[in-house]
Amino acid sequence: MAEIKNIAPSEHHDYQGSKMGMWIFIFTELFLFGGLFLVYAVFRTQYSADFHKAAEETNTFIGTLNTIVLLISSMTVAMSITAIQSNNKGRAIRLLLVTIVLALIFMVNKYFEWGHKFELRLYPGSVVLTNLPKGELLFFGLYFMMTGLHALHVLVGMILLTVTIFRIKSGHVHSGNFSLIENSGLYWHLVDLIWIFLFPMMYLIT
Amino acid sequence: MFEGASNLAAGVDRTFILILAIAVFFIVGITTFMIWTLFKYSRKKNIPARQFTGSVTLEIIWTVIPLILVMVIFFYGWKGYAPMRKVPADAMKVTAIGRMWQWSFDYGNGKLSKILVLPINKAVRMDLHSVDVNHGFFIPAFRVKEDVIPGYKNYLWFIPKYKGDYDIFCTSYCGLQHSGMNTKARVVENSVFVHWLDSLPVTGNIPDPEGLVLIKNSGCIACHSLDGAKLVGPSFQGVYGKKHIVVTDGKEVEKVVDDAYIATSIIDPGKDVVKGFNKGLMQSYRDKLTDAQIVQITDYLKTLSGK
Amino acid sequence: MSNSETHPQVSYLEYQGKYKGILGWITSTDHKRIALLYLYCIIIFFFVAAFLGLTMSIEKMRPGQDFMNAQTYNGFFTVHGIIMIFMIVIPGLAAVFGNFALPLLIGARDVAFPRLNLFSWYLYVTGAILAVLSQLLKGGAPDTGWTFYVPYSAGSSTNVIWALTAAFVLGFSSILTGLNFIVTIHRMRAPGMTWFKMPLFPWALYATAWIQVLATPIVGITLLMVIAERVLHIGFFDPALGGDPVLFQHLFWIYSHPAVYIMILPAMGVITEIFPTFSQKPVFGYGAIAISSLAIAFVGYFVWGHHMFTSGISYWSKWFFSFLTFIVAVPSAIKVFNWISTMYGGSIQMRPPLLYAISFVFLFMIGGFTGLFLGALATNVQLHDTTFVVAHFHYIIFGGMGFAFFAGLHYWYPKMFGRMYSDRWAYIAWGFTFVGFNLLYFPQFIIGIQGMPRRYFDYLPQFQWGHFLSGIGAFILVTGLILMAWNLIYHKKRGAIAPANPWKGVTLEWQIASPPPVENFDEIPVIKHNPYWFGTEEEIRREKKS
Amino acid sequence: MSTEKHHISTYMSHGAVLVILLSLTALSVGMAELHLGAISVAVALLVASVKGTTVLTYFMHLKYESLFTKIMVAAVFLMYALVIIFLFFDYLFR
Repeated sequence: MAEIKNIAPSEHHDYQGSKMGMWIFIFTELFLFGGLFLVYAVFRTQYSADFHKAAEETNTFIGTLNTIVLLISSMTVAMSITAIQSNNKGRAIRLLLVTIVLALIFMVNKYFEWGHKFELRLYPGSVVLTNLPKGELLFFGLYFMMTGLHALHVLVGMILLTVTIFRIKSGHVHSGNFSLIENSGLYWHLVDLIWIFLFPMMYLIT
Repeated sequence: MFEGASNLAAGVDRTFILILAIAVFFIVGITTFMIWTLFKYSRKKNIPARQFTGSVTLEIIWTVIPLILVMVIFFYGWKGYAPMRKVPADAMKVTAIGRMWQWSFDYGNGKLSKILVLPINKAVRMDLHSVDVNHGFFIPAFRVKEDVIPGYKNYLWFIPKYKGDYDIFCTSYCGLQHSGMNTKARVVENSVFVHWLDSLPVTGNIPDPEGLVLIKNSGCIACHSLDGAKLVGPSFQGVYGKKHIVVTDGKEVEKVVDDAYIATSIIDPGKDVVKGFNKGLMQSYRDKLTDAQIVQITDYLKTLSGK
Repeated sequence: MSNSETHPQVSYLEYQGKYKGILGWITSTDHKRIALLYLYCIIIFFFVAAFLGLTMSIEKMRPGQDFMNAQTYNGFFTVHGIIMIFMIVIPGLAAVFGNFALPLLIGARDVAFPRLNLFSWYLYVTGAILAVLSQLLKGGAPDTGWTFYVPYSAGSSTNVIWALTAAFVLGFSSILTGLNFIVTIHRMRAPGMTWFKMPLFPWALYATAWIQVLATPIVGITLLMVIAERVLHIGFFDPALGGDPVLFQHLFWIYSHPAVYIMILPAMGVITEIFPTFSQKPVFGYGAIAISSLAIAFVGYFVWGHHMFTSGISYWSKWFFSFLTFIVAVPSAIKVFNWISTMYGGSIQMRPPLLYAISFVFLFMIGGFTGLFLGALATNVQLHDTTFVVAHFHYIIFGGMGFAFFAGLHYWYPKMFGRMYSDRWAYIAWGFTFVGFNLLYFPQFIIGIQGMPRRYFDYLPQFQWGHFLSGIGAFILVTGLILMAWNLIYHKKRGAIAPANPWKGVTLEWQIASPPPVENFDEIPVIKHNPYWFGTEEEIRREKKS
Repeated sequence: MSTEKHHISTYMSHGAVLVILLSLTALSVGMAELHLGAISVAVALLVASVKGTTVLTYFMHLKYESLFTKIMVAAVFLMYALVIIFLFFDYLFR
C-alpha cells in the first residue's frame, strides 16, 4: 500500500468484475421469474384442485424430454469451458454447436407442445379457455407466460452462444481470456436453472 | 383532527395526538439545534473545527430511544386499530355497492338507497362490494375506510355517536368521475330510521331464497322447470302437496308429495318415479346435499305451491 | 496512461474523441459525460412534469371545472407521476451524481462497464420517448395513476400499454445502472480504500444499487403481466377471470416501496458528503451512517404491505408490515442525529449547498414524521389515500430527494463545469423554492386529515382554502425553480472560473482539476485513512486521546 | 488476470453431474406418477431445489468461486424466500 500503483482500468480487462456483473444480472433474471413464481404460488394455494386438473393436461413426456435436453446442453456448455481452459478451441466450438443443436431440439419440442395446445383451442383468450374453471384458466395463463418467457430466454441464450463461437473462431476468446464463454455459459445455466423449477410446476405437480 | 363521530374515533385520535406530540418535539428540537450550531460554530468566529469522529454511547442512545418511541407508536396504532376488525354479533348489516361512479346501499330485500341512513348508537356492519373496479369507502368523521375491491369480501363497522350528515368519499382512484363519487351518511334516531326504511321503495333485486339457490347450483332446473313446463323430470311448480301416480318397484301407487317424498326423491331418485317419466335419468344427491339443505329445498318448493 | 505524466490531460468537457459536437457526447462512454446527459434529460423532463403539476394546482384553486376537464386532469396526474417517478427521481441522484461522482470518490477512472453505462442511458431515452408517446398518441394520455392499479388499468381505453412499456424499459435502465455500480464499488476502489475507508455517498449508492437490482425485476414482470392481461386476456389480476387485484398491489409495492429508498438513499448520501465539507470536520458516526444505509435497504425491502392496510389483506400481515415499517424508521433517525452532530463543533461556512442540505434535513424530518402517522394502523385508516399521503410523499421525494438533488447540484457544479454560480441568486432561488414548496404541500396535510381524498379533480367547498394556498405555493415554487435553473445555466459559460477545490473538501474529487480530466486521475491515489480527514495528523491524534 | 488461478473441471466430473441430474429427474417424474397428493408437491419442489443447487454448485462453478460470490447467491435466495414468506403472511391468514 505504501508504493504508488499505476493502473489504467480502461485498458485492463477485469475478469472477476465481468463475472460478478453476470451473476448480478442472473439475480435480476431470477427475480423476474420469481415474480411469476409468486403468482403461481398464490393461485396454486387458492385453486389447488383446478391446478391439479389442468396440470394433467400438460404433456409430461415432452416436458421430461425437454428437461433431459436442457440438462445435457448445460453439461456441454460446462464442458466447452473446460475445453477452452485447456486451450482446445476446436472441441470448445464443437461442444457449443452441440449445445445450440440441443437448444433447437428444445424449441422444436416446444413448438409441437404449444401447437398441440393451440389445436385444442387452449390459447389465451380462446373461447374454450375462457369457459374453463377459473383455476384452470389461470394455470394456462401462467403456463403460456412462463414457458413463453423461458423460450425467449432460450433464444437469447442461443444468440449469445453463437456470438461466443464466432469470438472463439476469431481468436478473441482463448485460454487466457474466456470471460465471454464463461458468462454466456452462466446465462445458459440460468436458462436451465429456471426450467428445473418450471418443469415440476407445470408438468409434474398433479 | 376534528371531532370524531363514531366509537372508533377515540383510538385513532389518541394515536394521532401521540405521534403529533413526538413529531413536533423532535422537529422543533432538531431544527433549533441545527440553526444554533450554524451561529455558534460559524466560520466567521475563526475557531478551528474539532476533529472528533463519533461516539458509540451517543449512537446507542439515539438508536434505542427512537426504537422505544416507534414501538410505543406502533403499539398505540395497533390498539386503536384492533377493534375496527372485531364486529359485534348484533351489528345491523348494510351492503355498500360501489360502481363507476356512485354508491348505493343495500338494506336487504331489494331496498336500495343512494344515501346511507343509519340509526344512532347502533352498531352497523358494512359489507363492501364492487361491481367494476377498485373503490375506497371512506367516512372521515367516523374514522373508517376500507377499499372496495371486485371479488373481495371486505367490510368495516362502527357505531355512529351523533346525529347529523357526514360526507362519504371514494378514496381509491376509479376513473373519470372518481371525484364525483361521494354521498352522505345521515345518522338519525332509531324511530326515524325504521320509518325511513319502511317507506324505502323496493328497487333492487330481491335475492333468491336459499332453497332456490341450492336448486340452481345443483343443476336441478336443467330437468325440472319452475314454470310448469314438462322437461326430463316433473316440473317443480305446484309440486308440493300434489298427488302423483308413481311407479314403485314396478307397481303403480298414488302418493302425495310431502317432505318425506321429496327427501326420498333427492336421495334415491329411482325409488318412486312419477308415471310418464323415465327411471334412471337422475343421479342420487346423497352425498352432495345435506339434510338441512334438503329441508331448505323443500321449504322453497312449498312456496311454489302457495303453502 | 504512461503518457499522462508527461503532458496534462484535457478536461472531459473539451476532450475531442472520435466524433465532434453532440455526437461526441452521445457516443461517449465517459461516466462524467453520461452523467451530464442524464442531467440534461432530467432537467427537461422535470420542468415538463412540474408544469403539469402547476396546471393541476391552478385548476384546483377553485372547486369545479375551470380550464381543464376531468379526463385531462386524470391524464395529467398520471403523466406527472410517471415522469417524476420513473424518469426523474429513480434515475435522478443515482444516475446523475452517482455517475459523475462515484468513480471520482473511489479513485477510479470510470465505472466497471462504461459501454453498459451508455447503454443504460439509451434505454432511459427509449423509455422516456415511449412515455412521451403515451401522451401524444391517439387514444389519450394514460389515466390510471402511476400505480397502474388493476382492474382499472386492465380496462382503460387510453394508451396504458405505452406507459407500461415505458416503465418496463426505464426499469431495465435502472437495473443496469445498479449492476454497474455494484461491480464498480467492489472492483475499482483505489488501492488502500477498504470498505470502511470509502466515502459515504458510494455506500449509499451501493445499498441503492442492490435494491435496483433485486426489486426492479419484480415490477418488470408485473407490468408485463398487465400487458399480457390487456393484449392476451390472461386474467392474472382480473377477478372476472379468477385473478386477484390485491396480488397486483403486492407485486407492485414489492418494487415500488423499495423504489422510495432507491430515491432517498442516494439523497442521504449526497447530504452526508456536504455536511463534513462545510463544517471542515469528519462526519460524525461514519460506521453508523454506512450501516444504516444497508439496514434501510434491507428492511425497506420488506415493508411493502403498508401501502395496502385498507386493501383487505390479512390482519396479521397488517400487524407485521406495520411493525417492520416502524423498524425501518430507526436507521433514518440515526442518520439525522449524525448529520446534526457533524455540524456540532465544526467551522461552518454558510454556502448554497449547505443551505439546501439543511433544508433537506428539515423537510425530510417533516416527511419522515408524517410517515409515522401512515405507518401506524389506526391513523393509517384515516389518512390513507388522502392528500395527507400526497403531502407526505412530496415532503420525502421533493423536500427530501429534490432538495438533496439541488444540494448536490450546487455542491458539484463547480467540479462539473469548472465555473461558479452566483451565491446571491442561489439564495434568492432557494427562498422562493423553500417558501413555495411549504406553501404548496403543508396545507395538504391539514385538508388530508379532514378527509380530502387524493386524485380528486373536484372537491367539496370546505377544502377550498387548502387548494387555494397550494395553488399560490405552486406559483412561487416554480418561480424559484426557474430562477435556480437560470442561475446555473447562465453561469455555466459566464461564471467565475472555479478553483479545483472551492469548498475545501477532502474527498478525492476535490483533489483533481475542475472540470476533471478525461481519465480523472493522472495517478490513482493511494488511500491511507478515513475519507473525511480535515485536521493535521497531530490534531487528530490529540482528539482521539481526549 | 494471467496471474489468477482458475479451477478447471474435468470432463468426467461434468458427466457425473449430468448423471446425477438425470437420476434426480427420473426420481421426480417417478414420484409424480405415484400420485402422492400433497406430498408430491413437496417432493417435486425438494428434488427441483436439489437439482438447482447441483447446477449452481458444479455447472456454474459456485463451488470454486470466492466466498463473497457464495454469500451473494445465498443472500439473494434468502431475500426471495423472505418475500414469499411475507407475501403468504397475507394469503395464509385471510
